[in-house]
This record gives sequence, structure tokens and C-alpha cells, in this order.
Amino acid sequence: MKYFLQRVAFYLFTAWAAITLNFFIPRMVPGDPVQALITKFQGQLSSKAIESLYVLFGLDKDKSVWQEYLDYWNQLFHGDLGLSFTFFPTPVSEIISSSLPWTLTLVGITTVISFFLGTGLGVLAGWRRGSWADGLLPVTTFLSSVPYFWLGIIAIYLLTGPDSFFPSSGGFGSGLVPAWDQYFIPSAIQHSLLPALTILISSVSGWILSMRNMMVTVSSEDYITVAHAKGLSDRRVALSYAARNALLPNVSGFALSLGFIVGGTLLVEIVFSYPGVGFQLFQALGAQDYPLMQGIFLIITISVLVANLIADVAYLLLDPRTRKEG
Amino acid sequence: MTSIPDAKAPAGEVVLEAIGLTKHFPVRRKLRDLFSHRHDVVHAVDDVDLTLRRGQVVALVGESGSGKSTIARLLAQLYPRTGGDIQLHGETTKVRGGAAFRRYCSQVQMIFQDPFASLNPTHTIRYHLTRSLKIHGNAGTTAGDLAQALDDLLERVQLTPPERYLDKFPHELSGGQRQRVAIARALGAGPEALLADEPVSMLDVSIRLGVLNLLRDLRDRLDLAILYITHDIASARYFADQTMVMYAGRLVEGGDSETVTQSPAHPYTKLLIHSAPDPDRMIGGSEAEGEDAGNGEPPSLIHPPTGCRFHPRCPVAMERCRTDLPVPLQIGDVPGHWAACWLYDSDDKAEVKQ
Amino acid sequence: MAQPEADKPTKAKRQRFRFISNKKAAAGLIILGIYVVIAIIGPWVAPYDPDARGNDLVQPPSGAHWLGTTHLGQDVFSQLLSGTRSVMFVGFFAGTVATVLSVLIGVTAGYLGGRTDEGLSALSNVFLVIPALPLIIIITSTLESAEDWLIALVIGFTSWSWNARVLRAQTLSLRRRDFVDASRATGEKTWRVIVFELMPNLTAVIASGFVGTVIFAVLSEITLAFIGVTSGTTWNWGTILFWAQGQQALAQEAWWWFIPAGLAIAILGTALSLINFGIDEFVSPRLRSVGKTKIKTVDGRTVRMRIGFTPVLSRSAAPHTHATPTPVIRKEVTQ
Amino acid sequence: ACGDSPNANKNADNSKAADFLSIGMPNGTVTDNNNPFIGTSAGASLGYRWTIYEPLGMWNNVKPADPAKPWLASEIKWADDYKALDVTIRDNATWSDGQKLTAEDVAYTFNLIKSKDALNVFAIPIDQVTVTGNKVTVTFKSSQFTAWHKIISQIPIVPKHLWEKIADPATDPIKEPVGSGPYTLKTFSQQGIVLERRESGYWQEKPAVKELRYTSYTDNNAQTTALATGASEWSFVFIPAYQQTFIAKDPEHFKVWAPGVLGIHGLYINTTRKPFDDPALRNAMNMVINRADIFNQAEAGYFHPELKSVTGLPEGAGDAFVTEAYKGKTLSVDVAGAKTLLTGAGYKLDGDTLKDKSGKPVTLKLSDPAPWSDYQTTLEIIKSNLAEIGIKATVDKPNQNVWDANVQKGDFDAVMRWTNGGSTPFDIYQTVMDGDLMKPIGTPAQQGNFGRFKSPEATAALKAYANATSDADRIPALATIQKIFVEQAPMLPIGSDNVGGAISTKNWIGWPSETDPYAPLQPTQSGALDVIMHLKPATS
Amino acid sequence: MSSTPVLEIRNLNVEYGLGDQAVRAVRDVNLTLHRGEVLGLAGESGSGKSTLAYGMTRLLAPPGVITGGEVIYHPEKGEAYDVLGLSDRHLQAFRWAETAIVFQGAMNSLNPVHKISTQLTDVLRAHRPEMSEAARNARAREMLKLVGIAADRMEAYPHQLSGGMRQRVMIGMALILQPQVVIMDEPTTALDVVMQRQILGQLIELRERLGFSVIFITHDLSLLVEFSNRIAIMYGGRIVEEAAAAAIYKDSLHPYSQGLLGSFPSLRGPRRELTGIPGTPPDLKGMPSGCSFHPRCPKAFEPCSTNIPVLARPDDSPRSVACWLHPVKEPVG
Ligand SMILES: Nc1ncnc2c1ncn2[C@@H]1O[C@H](COP(=O)(O)OP(=O)(O)OP(=O)(O)O)[C@@H](O)[C@H]1O
Ligand SMILES: Nc1ncnc2c1ncn2[C@@H]1O[C@H](COP(=O)(O)OP(=O)(O)OP(=O)(O)O)[C@@H](O)[C@H]1O
Ligand SMILES: [Mg+2]
Ligand SMILES: [Mg+2]
Repeated sequence: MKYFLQRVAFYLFTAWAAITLNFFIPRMVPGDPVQALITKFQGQLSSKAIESLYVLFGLDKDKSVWQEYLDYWNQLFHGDLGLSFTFFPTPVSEIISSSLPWTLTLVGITTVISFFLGTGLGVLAGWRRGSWADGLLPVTTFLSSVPYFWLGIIAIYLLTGPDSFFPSSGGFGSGLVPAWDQYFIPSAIQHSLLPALTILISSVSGWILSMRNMMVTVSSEDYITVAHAKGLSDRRVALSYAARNALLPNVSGFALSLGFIVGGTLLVEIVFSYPGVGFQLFQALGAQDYPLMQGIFLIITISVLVANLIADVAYLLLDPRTRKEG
Repeated sequence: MTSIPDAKAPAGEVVLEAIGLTKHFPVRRKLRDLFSHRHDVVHAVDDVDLTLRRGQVVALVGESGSGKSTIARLLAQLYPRTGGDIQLHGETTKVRGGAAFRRYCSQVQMIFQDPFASLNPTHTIRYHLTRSLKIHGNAGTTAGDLAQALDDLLERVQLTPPERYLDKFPHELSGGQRQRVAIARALGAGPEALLADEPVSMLDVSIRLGVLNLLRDLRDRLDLAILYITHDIASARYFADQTMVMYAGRLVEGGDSETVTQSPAHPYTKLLIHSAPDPDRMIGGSEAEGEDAGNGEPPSLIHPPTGCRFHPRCPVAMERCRTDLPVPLQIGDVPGHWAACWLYDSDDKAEVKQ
Repeated sequence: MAQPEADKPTKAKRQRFRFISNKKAAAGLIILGIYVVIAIIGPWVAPYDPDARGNDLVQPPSGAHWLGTTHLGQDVFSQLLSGTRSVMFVGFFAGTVATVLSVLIGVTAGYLGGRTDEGLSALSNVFLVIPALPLIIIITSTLESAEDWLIALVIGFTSWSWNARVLRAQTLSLRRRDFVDASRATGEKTWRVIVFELMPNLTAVIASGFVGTVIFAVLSEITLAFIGVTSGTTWNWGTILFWAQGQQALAQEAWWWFIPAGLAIAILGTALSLINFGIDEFVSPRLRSVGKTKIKTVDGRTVRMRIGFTPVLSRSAAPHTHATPTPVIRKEVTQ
Repeated sequence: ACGDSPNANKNADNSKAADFLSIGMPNGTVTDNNNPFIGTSAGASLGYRWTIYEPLGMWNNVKPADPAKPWLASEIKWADDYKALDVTIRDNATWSDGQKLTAEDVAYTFNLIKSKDALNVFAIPIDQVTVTGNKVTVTFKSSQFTAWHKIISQIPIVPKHLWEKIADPATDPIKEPVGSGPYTLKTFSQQGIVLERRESGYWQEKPAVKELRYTSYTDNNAQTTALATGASEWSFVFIPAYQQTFIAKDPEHFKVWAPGVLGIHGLYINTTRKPFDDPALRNAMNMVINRADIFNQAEAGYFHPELKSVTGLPEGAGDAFVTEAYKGKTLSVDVAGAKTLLTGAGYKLDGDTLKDKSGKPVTLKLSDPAPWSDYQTTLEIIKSNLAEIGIKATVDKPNQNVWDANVQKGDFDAVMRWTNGGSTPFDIYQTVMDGDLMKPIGTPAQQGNFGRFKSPEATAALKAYANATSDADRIPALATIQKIFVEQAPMLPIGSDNVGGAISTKNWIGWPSETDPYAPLQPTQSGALDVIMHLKPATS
Repeated sequence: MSSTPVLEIRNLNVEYGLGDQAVRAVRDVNLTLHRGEVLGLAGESGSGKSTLAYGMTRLLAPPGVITGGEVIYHPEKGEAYDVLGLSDRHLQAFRWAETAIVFQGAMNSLNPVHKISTQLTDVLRAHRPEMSEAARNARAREMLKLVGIAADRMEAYPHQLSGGMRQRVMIGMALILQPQVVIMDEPTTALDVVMQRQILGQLIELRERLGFSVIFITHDLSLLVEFSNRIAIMYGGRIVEEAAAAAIYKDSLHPYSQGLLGSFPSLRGPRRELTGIPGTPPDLKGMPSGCSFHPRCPKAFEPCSTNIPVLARPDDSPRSVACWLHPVKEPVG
């Protein structure tokens, strides 16, 4: 419990730090959102209209940074992330809520699959050292060094086309509207296959490697020998004793690497035109859309934090030593 | 030039003295403690008096976690103390780094339990010894002086010929050799007092004795004052002039080694001696098993038992032991033998007899 | 310490460079070496100016253009060669910045402990959970001009936390080792203890962290270049990919424009990973891939070494060494 | 249970070929906003606003000098001085909710713009709006000669009875748009917007296309891929090597047409920086730029049609505006001539390096944001062109915002940028040379004259052109403007803007083309509606 | 205590690694464990004690290989068989049911992430699948009680127990299937003397009640002398002397055994001057020729450096020694 409270305190602190960072970074960005907007559309606006845009965006007020900071918090507590500039006057929260599910599903599912697949293979490679499983390592090392986006683009080139089963872009078929029905869901799954595969291929090797190393380390622990000495079956020793213990460091590693994974998927979303937050962020950057940028960065950070917290809870459940009372 | 001054003062002179030495480690505060004003501490060492004399070995015996190492580190000024005083040649010393600390450790040096851990694996023996000599100004002025000093050091710890060892890395030496290097490093400072924290417990049985004999030899030749910390009471008997027994952060008995080991007074000392392996007590004769040895669990040091800390385990505990802290009491048999146990309070003795 | 020491350097060398004998590390180092050489001489040996336009537009590989040309007739091979420098520079510079930061923060936190530790750990944890790449993208997008060194700085400043964490843990465990206290008890100053006692023992960890950050920095730089954040004047592989993608190289079937740069990245990444494996195995010999695992028993069966079931090569009860059956008797010595 | 799913009729649609048209734009994600006045809305970004809300008339960008084609207005009349507009509103037009469209609605729209600066994106100085029967008269504070097309074709007419109730029309997302156009919004999702045909009540014959499916692709690559696979049938996007990556995939059906319009792209030079304040140097630079190379390599041979006339006006759309003095005068590469010019002006070509009058080597920093790859390629080509006369140029890729700010503040050497466009060359020249738009270095000049070109003569001529009441007054003004532009080369024109598009004739025919340029082929222009009205199924 | 053997080790050879790099950690070891006895195995660090113990149950981790020998096990009922020849499945069944092992550090022998109860019942589940859940728990509880741990600690995790308790849990676990042989590899070195005596005392007591045999490994000879019936002393991978505990203590024959005994200061009796053993332990890769102890042996003479002495009985007493000082009447093993 104590451990848990400590973690929560840490997350609150991190969230605070991230939000503050998030507040300041866009303020250091040079340039001006109104101009960026005009440039984005290579548009032609009268100076009067430009003035009115400044007013609309709330950029006219001369507030102290501190005041802005307080306002920002105040807004956050009301769940208000402001209005997007690029998609003016759509609220940022609306944009995020439409794109977040995509990212969450894609990243979430692939990460979990990648984690379990990688861990499983790692257990094999670590437990049956010297067998075929060792051959896995060089291949995975190479694949993990390939940039996500490169792999994605090649996948698009090789696997998509007019008659291909794999769509080259988007999150679902055109003409469809997101809904839980038999038209939309298969289409969404179909569209997610390639991005998911890309993420999977480039992220799975990390898990294989770290799990293998942990397995090797754990294998030489006394309790493994004891488990063998107890005459337990090889399977049981491998899973309940070795893998179970080797998993622990990987679980916390899992949580911490989420940040990296999110970074990677951002690129995958860009390449596959996947309607997730990563792509939104990319667009918001180009358009100087502070509120959207802030909102997305905040959401990404908070998702990572939440995932971390979940992983921590999992760790808590998996490792009795952290449950020390008192 | 000899880097280590031989015999500065007559034997028997007090070199280092601890008076009422106390060390409490703060316990990491928990979240809920933030709201209360509780400050839990580990009572690692409480009110310990200890005297190291030139040319004498004092052994400190006690079970694991009783605070032996803490005393050594306090004496080496590696920890700031919570209370009490450490006097070097009768002068109060309280140093926290800087030149004063260096001056102090040129006189008081420490040897650690684990020779595998106390030498930096990335440095050669030469580096270790040279640093020790240089820091304390014992390296002379020329390269030749240094080489000579290094040779002297290694010879002193019987690592001969010196050239064979100087450029080795610690991992290339055996445990006994490493511990000798550690001792040489301590000697490099030219100390008057050596604090040896379980210097042989990590060594192989067959080489332990060599190191102990070396230390004894150094005591005699250099008139060093040595604090010998161990959990092996038999080796204290073998090696030390005086033996102090420690239990849960407090000294419970002290005196001449032979007396303490042969006629222990404190129930804890008795338990300790009884528990030590004794080849003469062969497997058949398990009649000794009849004695109630108490349970083996040491007490919590965060909330130590009131009164005598041994009372929960003590087979002869009295009511008074639960409430009153025992004071060191002279035991009649040999001068200088004392025990902190109410059994030896003359009034109580009478009571016990009744 | 001015004595001439005959065998010391070799010994020290043996100690330090032992890990090169690790096959993986050696392979990695050789590849990395090639990259470094290319980074240094690449722009000079490149057959063309990477910017120079030619008349062969989007031509497949040929004798004149080993890796074909771009839509401007530029030589892809030359771009690849010239681009190596920027990639290596950013990788190593960012790696250095991050490593220096992580050493400063991690080792300090681990060594000093207490409040300092808590503060620094919290700081590095914050950086750890905040997704790095989006942060880097956001920060670099605020830069006036994204020069290589600036990008490297930004990457360095945002990617130190993992190493700092590892170093802190490692320092904590070293801190508890006696030799640190022993050197303090010898009278060493704190900075000397950190620099001369702790740091040499951290070299493997630092090196592995450095290599890891280099991988991350290279990938980040290339990603940034790919989405258009680069300095205008230098080439790197990301820029090649940026152009290739902008011109839809693959849709034009111009694989030579897109594939080599990605392979170059992947191979560099693999080389660096191999070095890291080498370091890992050097630090923890258990991780070394087992040599021979299949062995033949006396009766010709093949058994595999595995945990929990030690292979039995022969079950004959005949002694292996032949002790002399008839002892010599020498009464004098036997008391 | 799926009967009420918005996707339920998908299969039914697919069974009958070609009753929908897929339109794509590479605009990234869009948000559910159909407010026709807001440039950030999905309707504006993808262009479908014009299929819901209609303008008064259709202006054909390809033939800018032609009068507007009546649309909601059956008759459009401008006063000679272009300060008053008389329009007659069709009486058979209805809103998609069934209400009749009246002159009141038009007046309301004009008044709305007048009262809301935020909606008045063209800053039209509306003075008075009066309604008489089915006629609306609008007066303006200044001549609208150069902006008439915006008023006629760029203002969507909105229903008064609904918009009156909207609290803030400037920010309302209008989730359920009601317009007079032939289509209504059926479903909206970030990726796909479906509009369906109004089956009754449209003032003219209903279009053949039953359903319009707009998709916003995340970037050019995705859009191009979609075009090449046939997933997109109409788009406006830069397609690198379009012959190979697009046309070749289905040469029979895939077509690209990119007519130039009165808006150009060129290299803005900062005329305050030495030695580029010297027109001779700028002219010499103009003489070495290889526009054909740029057209073929950077613009894939179609996207920004090569400028030929020295006046910077595009072929076709600009022909009518080239004044007598420059008729037939074309831009060409003349390195020798440039060298002579430079030597004459006191420059020295020292080996590979051009030295200015003070003996300093001439260097130039070209910059444009990285993602604009055609500009980047253009700059690369210009860089190598300039090297031929010894100017050492470098290409910078600053971040777009930085670039933008720097261009406006005048903190640059030379950049590729576009000019405004319109129905006359005025917008082009104004963007480049208007002294009224000029701001001191460091202060953002939002409207134009980024190069800080100072010429009171040009400023006066521009003013005269805009306010002239007759062609007789306009021609000499334009001649002066062109003379200054050609002689002083404040900006080096490179290519023209286009209102083209990429299409597939597999399902639909009737698109505008070189031979029948009845409307622009860009799906986001208001003329797109005219195009849709022309489409016929390919099979019939 | 009877003289019927339960476990006979014949010329067991164990190596680490293969080919030239191999380290021969156990060399031609012959040892017999009798029913009901405590056999002490002593020797300095690296002499091969643990390797021998794990080798005979095939528990050595790679790169350990058994290169030869037999380990004959005599079950209570039925034929004797060679443990090294068992198939994997039979070996699994043999383990723990017939020989159980107690390791040095209980913290490391107990899996930190499983409850004590799980780890105890694990064994039952593997070996007595027919037992019901309740019966298993009852049995586990019973074992805990036997080693003096309250049954309510069943649901505790290892880290919640003190070192002594954990070690008792291990002992309880070792006895849960009532094996014939319990191997204890330095079971108490991590504990302090008070605890050590308690646990060993308890074990001896249990042995008397349950009648299993014990192989007790430690380098603390004085402990061995007190607690075991017979002692075998290892040096450099070989057994150099083997005799009844009292015989070793009072009258050891091998100079190494003598040196070992002379290394322990005694707590009682007169203070004697101790010498220890000079020199350093041998390197298994470059073993001295002949008797591997000869470089350190104060009494070495010429055959020692060339000829390997055989472990054999020097006289009629039931003891054997491998030393040229002690002539052999008839070789054993
Ligand atoms: N840095 C520290 N912080 C908190 N508590 C400590 C610290 N160092 C020691 N202690 C506690 O102080 C007590 C005494 O420890 P110390 O190391 O002195 O015992 P010891 O007698 O040397 O034991 P051992 O024989 O195991 O070496 C123990 O309970 C220990 O947990
Ligand atoms: N995995 C291994 N690879 C190579 N050599 C090994 C390995 N494990 C043990 N050895 C060597 O085998 C020899 C015997 O080791 P073993 O652990 O059996 O000794 P021990 O008598 O149990 O010592 P200790 O008292 O320290 O436990 C040692 O010299 C050791 O160096
Ligand atoms: Mg200690
Ligand atoms: Mg062992």
C-alpha cells in the first residue's frame, strides 16, 4: 500500500511537471499561429480579418505568464483544453477524443501483443539456450534497428495496391462512419493490420532480448535449482519459477518504454495516415496550433502515466516483495 | 626511509576511546508519517564505551546486526554520530571531511570484512597502496622513496617478493592475499589504531589464520591498537586481549578475553558460547541440548525491548529486566570483567537466591 | 609513479579490452569503424557533390551512379556517403551530451543519496515517462534553424534519463561495496572517490548507455529529418528518405533511392546493438551465448546441455585418473 | 439491429456502379465543422461547402477576364466604377429545409459579413445593402474592380431564417448545414464525409452524381496513392513524376489538367540587403534561372505551369493583361548576357565567385520550409543556376513558422513564395511591389511586399489601376507596373498557380479540360460545383 | 544407524566446460552414505563439495557435465539403481522423493514471488498428484509444525520471514516427502551461531525420528565434528580422507585434514598456537601433478609430486585416506 501511495505521489508530481512543461514549451515556439494558419492554406486574408482572428484565438490579451499559467490550470480542471487553431473553432478535447481511441487501440493492442509475444519468445530463447531460439536474436536485432517509418513505407509499397487486401492508409474504409457494426469494425481491423505489423516487428525484439537476458540471469538462481531438485516438471520450472521471476523487471521496463513506443507509433501513424493522436500532433506542430499541441502532448503523457500506473499495479500484484506492509 | 613509524609511545597508552557512543539511523519516513510527528530510528548503537590501547587487541563479538560494523564506521568517522564522544589521544574529535578527516584517518584506519569488495577491481595493487601513502604524506619525495615505501608495505604484510604483486589487479589475487593488501593499504597511512571489521570472516578457513596471525604480528611489531570485530567468539579468544560482547546495539559484557570466554557472566554471552560449534561435544552427547537456549530471533532495533534488550530471550529474565536498563556491573572474579546484567547487582543476587 | 613498468600496460590493456575478444562486440566495432571512416572521409571520396544536379533523372543504379539518381539527377551514393557524417556526428554528440548528463545526475544521485537523490530521481523519472520523441519533435520545431549540433543537443537533453536511472542504481550498489568506504577511510576526497573509484567501475554501464543513446539519437535525427526538421546545408540519411518520400520514390519504383539509406540506418543500429551485447556479456558473463551445447556421450548419443538435467557423458565406474595402487612405504616420515 | 447503422447501405451502393464520386484532398484530419465562412472548417478545407452553399455567380479562374456565370443570381451588374453591385436573385431556389431562398437571404449574408470582421475574410468594404423585390443592391466604399470575383463567387449565401438564431456565426460549427446547393450532408467522420443529392427543390436540374464522398488524406503521399489506386477520383495534389506514378497506372482514365491562373510563384528577394538592392544583379539572376528545369523537375512538368512572359503573367489566364510593350517578350536562360550585364554594372566574376562592387563575394541564402518539396527542389535548381554566374547560394529549411515570421519581418535573403491571385494581375503585382503594404524591416508585413521593394511610382500605379473607372485608365497604369516589374525585378517570377486537378474518368466524364476550360478543376474552388453539375456517368 | 548403504558414489567425475577448457571439479570420487547416518563433507572453498552434491543428482547448471561414474541408490524397497542412468521423467520422480536438498541461503532457495504454502504444496502436487488439495495443505502445515513454525505463516511470502525461519521452511520442505537422503549444502553459513545451533539441533532430532541419512556439507570442520557421524574431507576435487568424526578429530591422517583442524581456534580447552595451512588453494585448471596437496604439504616427499595417492584403508579400521604417508593394505572402491 505504501509503495502504491508513493507511486501515486510520483505520478502526480510527474503529471504536474509534464503539464507545466507542456505549458511552457509552446510559448517558446517562434512564429504566430494566425500567420501559420494563413500560410497553411496559402491563404489571403485582409489585415482586419487577421486582427479578428487574433481576438478569436485569445492572443490579444496582455496577460502575465503567471496569470496564463493559472488560467491554464483552471481550464484543465474544468476539462477544457481550449479551442484548436487549425480546426478553429473546434474544441481540442473534441479533436482528441475523436483521434485518441485510434491510437489507444492501435498502440495498446500492438504493444500488449508485442510484449507478450516478445516475452514468450524471450522465455524460450533464455530457457532453451543453444537451441534454434538463439537464432532469433540476430534477426530481431536487425529488425529493431530499422526505423519504424521506413519499414512502414516499404510495407505500403510491397503489400498495398489496387487489388491488395491491405489498405495503404486511413483507419477505416472511406464512406464509413465509425460505429460498432459489422461494416465498420472489420474495415477498421483491416486498416490496422499493417500499422500494427510494423509496430510489432520493430518493437518485439526489445522484449525478446530483455526477457532472454532476464531468463538467463534468473536461471542461475538457487531457487531454480531447488525447483528442479524438487522434481517439478520442466514446464513448471520454466514458467512458474523462471519466467515468473524474470518477468518482474520486464514489467517495469514495459511501463517505462511506453513513452518510446508512443514516439515510434507517432511515425507509424504519419506514414499510414492513421487517424490517431500522433498524426494530429504532427499536424498541430506544423500549424503552430498551441492548444492542440498542448492537449495532445498532455494526453499522450497522461496516457503513458496511466499505463505506467497500471504496470505498477501489475508489478505490485506480481511481486509480493513490494507489498510489504508497514 | 620507512613509511611507518614504529612505536610512537609506550604500550598500554590509550589511543582511541569511545564514550557513550550512540548512533541512530533514521528510518525512511512513510507517507502517513508526514502527518504525524513520529520519527522512527534504528537504534544501531546505544551508549557504547570502548577503549583501544596501544599494542592491544580488543575484540567486539556479537550476532549479526548487533551494531558491530556501525561502531567501526563511527570510529573511522565514516558516519556522523548521534551522540557520545570519540577521543583520539584524549582529544575530542568530530570531523566531517576535509583536512581534519585526513589527519584523523592517518591515525585510525579501517579494514573491511570482505577483501573481494574492499579493493577497487579497476585499480592495481600499486594504485591502492600509492594512494594510501600519498594521501598521508608517507610516499616520500622521489619515485625511489615511493618504490621503497611500497616494497616495505608489502613485505610487512608478507607479500613477497613485492614486484610480483604490485602490478596485479585484485581479481588476480587470492582472498588471503587481497586481505593482506587491504591491511597494507591501512598501514600505508601509518595509523596507530586499526579497526578490523570481521577481517577474516569472508576468507577460506585455511587462510583465515594466516591473516589473523599477521595482524597479531603487526600489533606486536608496530604497537598498533586493534579493534577486532567478529562473530566468531573462538577467534576472539585466540586473537584478542580483551573481548566485548555486544547485543542489539549495546555492550553487554566485557573483560579479559580468556575470562569472558571461559567464564561468561551475561546470559547472552553464555548463549553465544554455548552455541559455538564445539568438536568436543560429539553428536552422541546431545545432553547439552537440554538447556533452554531461548529463541533465536534478534529484537527489532526500531522498537528495542525496554529494560535489558536481551530480556525477551533471556532464560533467567526477572521483572526488573523488563523495565530497568542494566548498568555495567563489576563481576567479582577477575578485575576488569563486567557485565550489564541485573543478575550481578548484589541486591538482586540475593533476590535470586531466595 | 614514474617507474618504468614493463608489463603494466599490457596487463591493463588485457583488462580493458578483453571485451573486444567477444565476437559480437568485435563485429559491431568493425562495422562501426567502417561507418566512422566513412563519416570522416565520406564527403571527400563521394564521387559526386551530393547537391550537384545531373541530367540523369531518377536513374536506376549504374556504373556511373552506383545507387542511382534522384529526381534532380543527384547521385544517391554520394548523398549516402556524405550523409554519414551528420548521422554519426549527431549520434555521438547527442550520446555524449546524454551520457555526461546521465553520469552527472545518476552518479551524483546514487552517491550522495538523501534529498539530492530524491530530487534528481524524480527529475529523471519525469523525463523517463514523458514520451521523448514527441517532446523532441516539439522542441526542435521551435528551433530557428535545426543545425545538427542543436538537434543533437535537444536529443541529448531529453534522452539522458534512462541511463541516469541505470547509473544511479549501479552507483547505489557500488556505493554499498566496501571499496568506496575503504577509499574514503583512506582519506580520499569525495570527488576523487567518485571519479577514480566509482567511475572506472561504471565504465561498462556508461558505455552501454552511451551506445544505447547513440542508437536512439541516430533514429531520432533520421526521424526528424524525415519529417523535415534538419539543417538545410548538410545531408543525412533522413534527408535522403525525406526527398525520396516527398518524391514518392517507391511509387516511382525508385527503390535505390529509398532502400539504401534505411539499410544504412539498420546496419548501424545493428552494429551498435552488437557492441551493447558485447558490453552486456562482458559485464555479466552468464549472458554470453553458450558455446557448444550439443555434446556426444561416450556411447555416441547427442545430448543437449540444459538447466536442471546435467548431461551424463559416461556411466562407467572406472576411475579417470590412475592412482598408483601400491603405495610406497617410508617409515621415517610417518612419525 | 444494423438497420439503423450509418454504414448499412454501403453494400447497396457498391452493387450499382458509379453513383457516387470520391473526392480527396491531402489536408490531414478535419473536424466536424461546416461553417462556410470559416477557412478551417472541413467544408472549406475539402471544398464541399460549395455543394451546400452556393455563391451568386461562378467565376472561372482559368479565364479570369470573362464575366461571371450567373448562379444564385440570375443577373449580375456592376457599376462602371465597381462601387455598386446589382443582383437579381433567382426565384426558384430553395433551401434544403424547404424554405424559399429570397433576396432577403442575400442581403442578410452581405450584412453579416459587413458586421462581422471575422467573417469578412476578403475585407470587402461593404457600405450599404438594400433589397428591392428580388433585387439586392450593394454599395462599396471603394472600387471593387480587383475584387469583384470574390464578392460574386466566394461568398456563400446562407439562410437568414436559420443563421439569425445562431449566437455567433463566426465560430459556430454548423453541424447540420442547410444550404441552397444540390447536396446535403449525410454523414461526417474525420476521414470521410458523405454528401447526398437533394432529390427535389434544387433550382436547376439535379446533378448526375448521387453521392459525394470526400476523404481527407493525411498527406500528399497518401492522396497520391489513393489516386493511383483509384480510391480517389478527383483531387488537387502535387504528384511527383505524375506520368509514372499516376497516369501510367491507368492511362485511359487517369488525367491531370493544371491550367495556370492569375497568381504566381516566384523568388522574393530582400531588396534592402546589399548587394541585392541592385536591380542589375537581380536582373542578372533572373536571366540565369532555368524555368524549364524547375517546371520539369520540381513541378513534375505540370503543377506550376512555367511562366514565359517577362511580365510574370501566366500563359492563358494572363495573356489578356500583357501590355503592348511586353507582348511576345519571353523569359529565357542567358548566362552570357547575365555576365555581361553584371560586368557592366561593376561586378567582377573572379573564377567561380562573383564579387560585388565593393569586392565582396556575392552569397545568397535561399530558404523555404522543408515540407514544401517542390519549392525545395526549385531552390536547389536556382542554387545551381546562380552558381553559373558565381553567386554562391545555400538552401535553408527552416521550420515553417520561423520561415513565415522571417519572411514577414523581412529577415531573409531570398525565398520562394506565392503571390495573391485574382481576376486581374493586380493581386500579383500588389503582393510584390505595393508600397502601402511595406513595413519596416522587423515589423511583420502580413499582406505582401516581403522584399521591401520601394517604388512610389509602382505604388501610385497600383492605386490608379485599382481605382480606375475605365479600361482607358487602367492600361497605362498596368503598363507602368509591368515596366517596373520587368526592369527592376523585385521578385523573380518562376511559375504560375494552378486550379487544376487529377481525375479519373472511369466512372464520370464531363470534366473541364484544355479543350473545354469551362471551370477550374480544383475541388475546393467554388467552380467545383459547376464541374459536378457537368459530370455524367461514363457508362451512359 | 546401520551399515547398509543408501547411496554409493563410484568414481564420479564432474567437469565444467568441454574440451581443453574443461575444469575437472570432481575427480574419481568414491563415497558411500549409509542408512541413517550424517556424513560430513568438508574442505576449503572450491574443493568441489557442492559440485559433488549437485552432480550426483544431475542438478549442475551448464557448463557442468558428468563425465563418468555411477551413483547407486538403494531404495527402501526394491532394486538398487543408478541415478545417472534415469530417464528425465524418472529422475524427476526420484528427486525430492528420494533425495532432497537444503541450500546455503534460504532466501535464494525460496522463490520470492510465491507463497510458502505454494512452494510446499508444489512438491506434493508434482509427486503425489493423487493427494487432494486439502490433504496437501494439511501435510504442508504438518511439516511447518515439525520445524517449529506456526501454521499461520503458510500464507506468508519468503521475505516476510526471518532468515532462520526460511531455513526451517527449507528443511521442512526437504522432509515433506520423507526422502531417504537429505543433502545439506552449507545450510547455516548465513546464520549466526545461535540460530545455527538451533537449526542443526532440530535437524539431528528429526533425523533420529524419521531415520533419513544426511550429507552435510560445510567448510567448518568443528561444526562437522560435532554434528556428523562420518566425515569425508575433499581437496582439489578428490576425497583425501574419510573416517568417523571422532577419528578425524582426534587422529586425522592426512596432512590437509590436520591443517584444516589446526585452523580453528577452539573455544574451550587450552589456548593452542594455530598455524593454518600455508600456501593458496590449487587452481583446478592447472592441478599439481601427483598429490594435489603436495605444494602446500609440510610433509611432502618425493612420490607426492609424481604419483596420485589412492583413497584406501591404511589399516583395518573403517577409515580411508589418500596419502603416501599412509601405506595401503588393500585398495578400496
Ligand atoms: N546506513 C544504515 N541505515 C539504516 N540502518 C542501518 C544502516 N547501517 C546499519 N543499519 C542497521 O544497524 C544495525 C546494526 O548494523 P551493523 O552493520 O552495525 O551490524 P553488525 O553487527 O556489523 O552485523 P554483521 O555481523 O551482519 O556485519 C542493523 O540493524 C542494521 O540494519
Ligand atoms: N560454472 C562453472 N564453471 C567453471 N568452473 C566452475 C563452475 N562452477 C564451479 N566451478 C569450479 O569448480 C570447483 C568446485 O566448485 P564447488 O562449488 O563445488 O566448490 P565448493 O567446495 O562447494 O566450494 P564452497 O565452499 O565455496 O561452496 C571450483 O574450483 C569452481 O571454481
Ligand atoms: Mg558488520
Ligand atoms: Mg559450495
